[in-house]
Amino acid sequence: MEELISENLYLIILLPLWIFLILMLGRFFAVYINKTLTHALTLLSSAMGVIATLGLYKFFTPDKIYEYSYPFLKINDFVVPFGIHIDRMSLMFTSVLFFVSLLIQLFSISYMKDKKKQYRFFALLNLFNFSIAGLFLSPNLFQTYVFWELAGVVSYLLIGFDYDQFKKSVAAKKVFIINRIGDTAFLAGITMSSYFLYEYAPVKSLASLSFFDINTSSVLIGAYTSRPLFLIICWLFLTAAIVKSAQLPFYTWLQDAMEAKLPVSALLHSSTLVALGIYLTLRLLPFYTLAPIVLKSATVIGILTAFVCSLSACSQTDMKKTLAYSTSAQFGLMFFAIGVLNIKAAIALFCAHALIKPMLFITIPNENEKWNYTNFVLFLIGGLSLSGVLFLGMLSKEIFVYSLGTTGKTLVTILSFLTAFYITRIALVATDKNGLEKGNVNIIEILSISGFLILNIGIYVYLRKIGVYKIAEPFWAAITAWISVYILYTKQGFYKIPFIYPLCHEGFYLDKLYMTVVVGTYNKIAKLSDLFETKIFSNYKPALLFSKCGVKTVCWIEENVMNRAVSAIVSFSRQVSTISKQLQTKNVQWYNLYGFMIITAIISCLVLAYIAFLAYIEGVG
Amino acid sequence: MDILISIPFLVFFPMLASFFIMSPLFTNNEISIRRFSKSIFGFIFLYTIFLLVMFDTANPFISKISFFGLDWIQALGVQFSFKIDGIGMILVLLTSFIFFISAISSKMNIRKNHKFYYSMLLLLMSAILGIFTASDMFVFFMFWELELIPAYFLIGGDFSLETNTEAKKSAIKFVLFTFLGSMVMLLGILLLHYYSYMTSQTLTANFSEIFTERIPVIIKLIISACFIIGFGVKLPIIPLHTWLPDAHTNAPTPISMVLAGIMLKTGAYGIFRFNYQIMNDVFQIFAPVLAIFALVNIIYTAFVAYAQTDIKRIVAYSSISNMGLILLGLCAFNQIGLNASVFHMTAHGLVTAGLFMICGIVYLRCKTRDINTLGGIASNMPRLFGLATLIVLASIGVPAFAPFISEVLTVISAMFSNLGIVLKVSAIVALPLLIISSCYMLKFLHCGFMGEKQEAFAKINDITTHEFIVLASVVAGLLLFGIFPSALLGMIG
Amino acid sequence: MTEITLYHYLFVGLFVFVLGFAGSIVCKNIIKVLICIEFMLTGVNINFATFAKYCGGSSADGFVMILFYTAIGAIELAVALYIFYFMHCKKQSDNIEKYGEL
Amino acid sequence: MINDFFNILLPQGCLTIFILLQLLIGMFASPKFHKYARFISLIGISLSILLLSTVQTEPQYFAFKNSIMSDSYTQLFHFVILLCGFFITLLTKKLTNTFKQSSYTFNALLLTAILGALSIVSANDFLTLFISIELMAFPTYFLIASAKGYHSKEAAFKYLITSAVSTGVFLFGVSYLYGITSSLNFTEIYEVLSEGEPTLIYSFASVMIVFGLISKLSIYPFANWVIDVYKGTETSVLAFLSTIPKLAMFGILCRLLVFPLSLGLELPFIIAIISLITAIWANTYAIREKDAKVILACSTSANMSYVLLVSALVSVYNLSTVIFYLLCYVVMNIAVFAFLNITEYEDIGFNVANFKGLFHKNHSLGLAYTISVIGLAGFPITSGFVAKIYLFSAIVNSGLVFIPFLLALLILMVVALFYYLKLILPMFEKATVDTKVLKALYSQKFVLIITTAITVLIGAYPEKIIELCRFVAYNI
Repeated sequence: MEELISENLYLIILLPLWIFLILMLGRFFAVYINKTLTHALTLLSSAMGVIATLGLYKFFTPDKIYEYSYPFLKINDFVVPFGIHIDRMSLMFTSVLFFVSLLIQLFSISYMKDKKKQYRFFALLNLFNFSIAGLFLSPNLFQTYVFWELAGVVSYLLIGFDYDQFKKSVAAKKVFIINRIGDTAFLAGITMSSYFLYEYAPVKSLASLSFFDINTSSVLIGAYTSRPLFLIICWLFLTAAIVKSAQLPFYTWLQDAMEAKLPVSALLHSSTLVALGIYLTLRLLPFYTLAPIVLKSATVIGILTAFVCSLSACSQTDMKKTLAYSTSAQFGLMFFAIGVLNIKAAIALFCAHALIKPMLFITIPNENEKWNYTNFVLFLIGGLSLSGVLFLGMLSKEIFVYSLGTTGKTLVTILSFLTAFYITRIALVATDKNGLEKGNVNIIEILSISGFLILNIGIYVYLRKIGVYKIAEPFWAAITAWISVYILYTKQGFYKIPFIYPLCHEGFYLDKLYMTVVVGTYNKIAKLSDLFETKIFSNYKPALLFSKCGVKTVCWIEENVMNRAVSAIVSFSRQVSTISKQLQTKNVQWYNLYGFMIITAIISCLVLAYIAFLAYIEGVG
Repeated sequence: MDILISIPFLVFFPMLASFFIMSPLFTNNEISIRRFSKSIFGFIFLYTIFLLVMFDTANPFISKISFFGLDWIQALGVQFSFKIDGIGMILVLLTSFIFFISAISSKMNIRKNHKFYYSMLLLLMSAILGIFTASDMFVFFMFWELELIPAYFLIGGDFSLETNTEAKKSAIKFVLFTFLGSMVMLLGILLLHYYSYMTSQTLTANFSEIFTERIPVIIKLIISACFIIGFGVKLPIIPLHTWLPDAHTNAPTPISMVLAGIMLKTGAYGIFRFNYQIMNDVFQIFAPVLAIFALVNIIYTAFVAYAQTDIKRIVAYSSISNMGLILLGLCAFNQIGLNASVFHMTAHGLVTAGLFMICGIVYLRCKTRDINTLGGIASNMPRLFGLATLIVLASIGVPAFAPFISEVLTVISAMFSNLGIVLKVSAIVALPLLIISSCYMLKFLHCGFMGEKQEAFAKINDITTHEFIVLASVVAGLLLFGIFPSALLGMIG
Repeated sequence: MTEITLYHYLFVGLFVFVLGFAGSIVCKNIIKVLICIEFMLTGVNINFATFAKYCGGSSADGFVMILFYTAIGAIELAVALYIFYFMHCKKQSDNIEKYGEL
Repeated sequence: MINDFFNILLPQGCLTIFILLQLLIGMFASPKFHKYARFISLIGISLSILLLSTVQTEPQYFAFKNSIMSDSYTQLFHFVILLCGFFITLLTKKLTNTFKQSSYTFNALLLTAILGALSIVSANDFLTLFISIELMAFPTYFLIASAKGYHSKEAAFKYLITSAVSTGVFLFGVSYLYGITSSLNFTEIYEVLSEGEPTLIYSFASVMIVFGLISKLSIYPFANWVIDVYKGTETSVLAFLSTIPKLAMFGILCRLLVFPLSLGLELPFIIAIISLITAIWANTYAIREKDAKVILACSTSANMSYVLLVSALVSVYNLSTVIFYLLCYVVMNIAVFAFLNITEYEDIGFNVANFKGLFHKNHSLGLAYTISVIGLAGFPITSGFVAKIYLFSAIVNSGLVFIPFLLALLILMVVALFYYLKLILPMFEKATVDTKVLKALYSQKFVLIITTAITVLIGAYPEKIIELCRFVAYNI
């Protein structure tokens, strides 16, 4: 049974891809596809994923690895295999992924009820599942990279789903391009590390870089880890991870991703796109443990992000934005956990977040609509859980704090306080803005939310039974925060601290900084290149002007060597042509005169050369 | 079997068809001209597929034409000989494919002088097939020169309803640039031929028989430089590139597809044949320098492309940028690099043909190519938009499409190159292309298609079946090679 | 009185030749130009005669050459005058600068 | 004597008889029959071509006290000259139609010029050479002047003046060579000279001789006449002027450079420099011109300078390339002038702007003309391409010293492309004014199509011709 599922797991992974193809091609070739069928197929694929991965989970002890592959690229001895690598971690991530997407797809059915282009939406959701699952189960870094990119593209397509709305499409573009920075770093990391391993470790698989090799070779390369190249490699991988997980210098894309539809946001924030960073970091831990400075910096980045984003979240008035900042903050916490090598905590935090975040997203009201009581209550339950008061959220914090020193404990406590603070605050602000109402609740929504809740509680209960952790400081901090928000809240809203409030509200102006400095510089470079192109390469008059400014040598090269070899010849021959034309005087006597002159010149040269030759002979003689 | 697998037939059949169409014997009826030439292109495409099926990497096709038992020019040891090896096979296949789809797409763009247009298109195909299959330097050079004549007429010709005066200028610019390059190349060929004869005493111009070992290094350097300049104009390497944006922008759409899809590759192919294969020891000296040029190509033109407002110019500059990547792969001077380079030739050939096709379709319907006035046509043309999205994503190197494979392979090959630190550094420096290319290509997609609907473009129609077939086949090709790269890589020796 | 040697003759020949050449370039009158061309012939003739006398040996090639050359020069002049006649009909001038329409 | 005559002079004799025949008939025949003059010429030329096979060539045959010689080299040149003469005679129909009675005279003059050209190639001493040059030159003056109007006269006059001066220069050089060697015979001169050291006087004489001869090729020092003369001359005469004198002059120049003038070391350099100057002048002059005749004048000058450069670098291989280039060049040139001949009499003229849309008027003629011009520019599937490669390979074979010259020539080829394109591009444009349908006489069409076909055939398969050229070059 175990073997059977393991061998055929790739079929489960490919199922979303098939469904994507069926939906897209079916629609493209104008075959009518029933909506119900669309929904059913989508849910089916996710459900199959959940069943298969959860079924496998219990067979896999922490040390067991199952792997198979076929050669995707083959150039002589350079082989890149594609395949499936199953171990506990990948199963854990995949099962969470499938579970969360199953519930979110369920929610999308109600969300998309009256909207157009459902088939495309669900098809893309399927493709998204495929790319993320493929990444979690990939046996080597190269395949990871392939799916990493694919995930970026699908998220781009999902965020820019409504392409006729300019704002949304621009946001999608921005998200994609910022993610591309991470991809670039990833590819650079792959290239350099494969070179590094090829040079210094007996791993001769060139670029494929299987995780198995990374585990084994990390022992062998120990002697070379002081080389700057190794540090650079680790830094590059870390960059890729922090871009995807929306950490400090790059977290701004997550705000833009909020332009997406609600289910998509829920999916992006929980177990898919942002989770990739954590996954990659966990996979590459054998490298990072060899470079403590990189781990330290991951910790610092995590903590900084957590603080900056929490503070920013505290000052938002838009619910979605608050949730976006909160995601960054939570993932900062996970990086913190990884940085101090508390893997259990990181995974626990991840699971908690993956199960809670979609719940929060699903329960928030639409814009300018009243909040339904049921949703409000469920939102508060989710918020409590996220800030560490209830269920898995509480437990994950406990696991984390358990291993930390006092400084760490303090930091986590403060962060818990802030989390609880902004969740409560935004709930209050939202209710105050539009008010609460007793509305009908959609059955499907309740179904999906309860799914999240049940799993949340279920895992909590399961872990609580076997765990030895006890209630820790973050719990109390969160409780304090909940109470303090209610106390601080007045009819006029919250007091806004000057300077700090606007700073936090704008996300520490990082986005504006990027837009002005980075994008501005980029545009300037592009304009400059274009200017160079049109003025220097296509027209050399400004080059002459340039020479007057004093850079004559540069200009000479421009004019004579680089600048249009042909046009130089053409213009030169035009100048000679003028002379040639002037020679043609129409009077035959002139023509003979040229002949006379040339003959005289050549004969006299001849005579002079002869005389010189004679003199030379005499001198030698 | 020998008669069936005949390279001269492949090369000269389009030429004969071209003369036949041009001759007064053939009708002036535009529909029959179009159908006839389309069927010729289709036939050649099928024939190349047939060749592909027959092809065996270990035994490349070789054939030689002798006239009454004599060689072509015995005084120079020139034989009219042809050879298709793995790389040649791939490029021949690409050529026949791109020409086929450009012939299909000609229906919408070509409104006048059909007879002349199609015969020139066939002649151009014949010349390019000749370049890819010639195994003798002088025969290669002959086809290289022959290519200029039809290319000139196709770029500058009078084929659409509105007259384009810019087109003529850019056609002349193109011809002068390329001719200058080919003259320098001729110098190189003559020198190589002479010195090979002097040192080895065998009078030959065959690629596989040229013997360079005993030629003095300084001469070899000169010869290599000549070749690099000659092919660098076509490739184009940066300071020699200014003909390209003009020619590509002003040419009719099918011709832009051919120019960017195939013609640029002849430059890369030339560098491969002459510098990489024949002058390989000197190429190792040149490679780091060329790699720097390739980097300039990649990064600089990517920025320039971003600043363009004409969608066709964006695509044109992106071609230069991608050709830099191909050059970088060659400079790596290892097996992976060669594979990456040839793979990227194919991939980029398909992508750029598709992109120019899209530009042409948009221009045909909106009558503008300015990025600031375009926009919002996606909802009117969902099918075009879907295909355009796929091709744009392919062009920026998204997995599952062919360019992704070649981009990654290029970077890896440069990293594993034995030619010093320069190439390793350039592997890393070339990487931001991923970011910059996505900037300009997404700008192309967003400003061209997405956004709010505009009044001006409210009535335009979606693509016709012809156009759909062209674009869909491009996408299919990209997906095919992106998902099964081994299909292509297996053929490159 | 010094003896007249080969070089004296040659010098005269060269002088007459250059004079003719220069004259054909400088003179404005067409008839003068034609006469100057005849001067060039004369210079050559002097050379040939000198060489035939001093180093010709037994063969009379040099003198034969002079004969032919003189005759052909005369024919040339005749042809030139014939063509000049037609041109003169239109321009009515003997200044060579007038005949530069092409 | 009589034996000599029958051995090698039969073609020339045949031509002489037909010249006399033309003059006789011209005196007595009725004006009605003037159109048959051309046929008589054609018959004469054809007969001469047939009689060429009787000529003794093995291996070299000297006649008339070594003043005339014959070998396969002269035979090839004679054949090509006569063939050109045949084509040119075909082209003169429109011109001679206006002459009535004097068309006999015209044809006689043309035959005389051809006879002169034949004699030039077979000359083996300076006296014969000089007489033959004048025999070719005098009829040429009349041929140029034969068209109606003032311009043809001016052209003839300018040609005459330049020719006379250059002949003077040539003879001056000959006189010094005679002084050194006391002989006018090439063979004897070579024998005498190769014994002693070359002197200044020898160099001086050889330079003067070359300068005198290359004026007919429109190469500096006497090059500028070519533009004025081409402007004023009728196209069929131009077809003559741009081919036969060139062939004849190269025919003798190569022989001179191989034998009597090969002893000075400086001559190749002087000629190379002169050629380069001419190439630069001609190519740059043409790029601003709009008159097809002038462009072709420059093209002639430029092509001749390339050939001269190679012929100066004496070797058997180079000689074969020179011969091959000349063959290809004359064929293409006749084709181009045949087309211009058509346009001249169809009131289209020579301004390239007037060529607009001609291609669409008559596809086959337009295509033939295009192929010929493309051939002159050196593009493939024409003989021009093969000739170009073959010629330039000769420069490379002559050593690294001449590589800069080759580079310069290659760059000049790019410049040349500029004006060659100008000749053909307007044809493919849309006609601004509705020109008539392009009609041509059968003779014109015949010449144009045949020469183009030869161009393409040699381009496709040059080996036989190259082999012939090599054979001829070995036997010189």
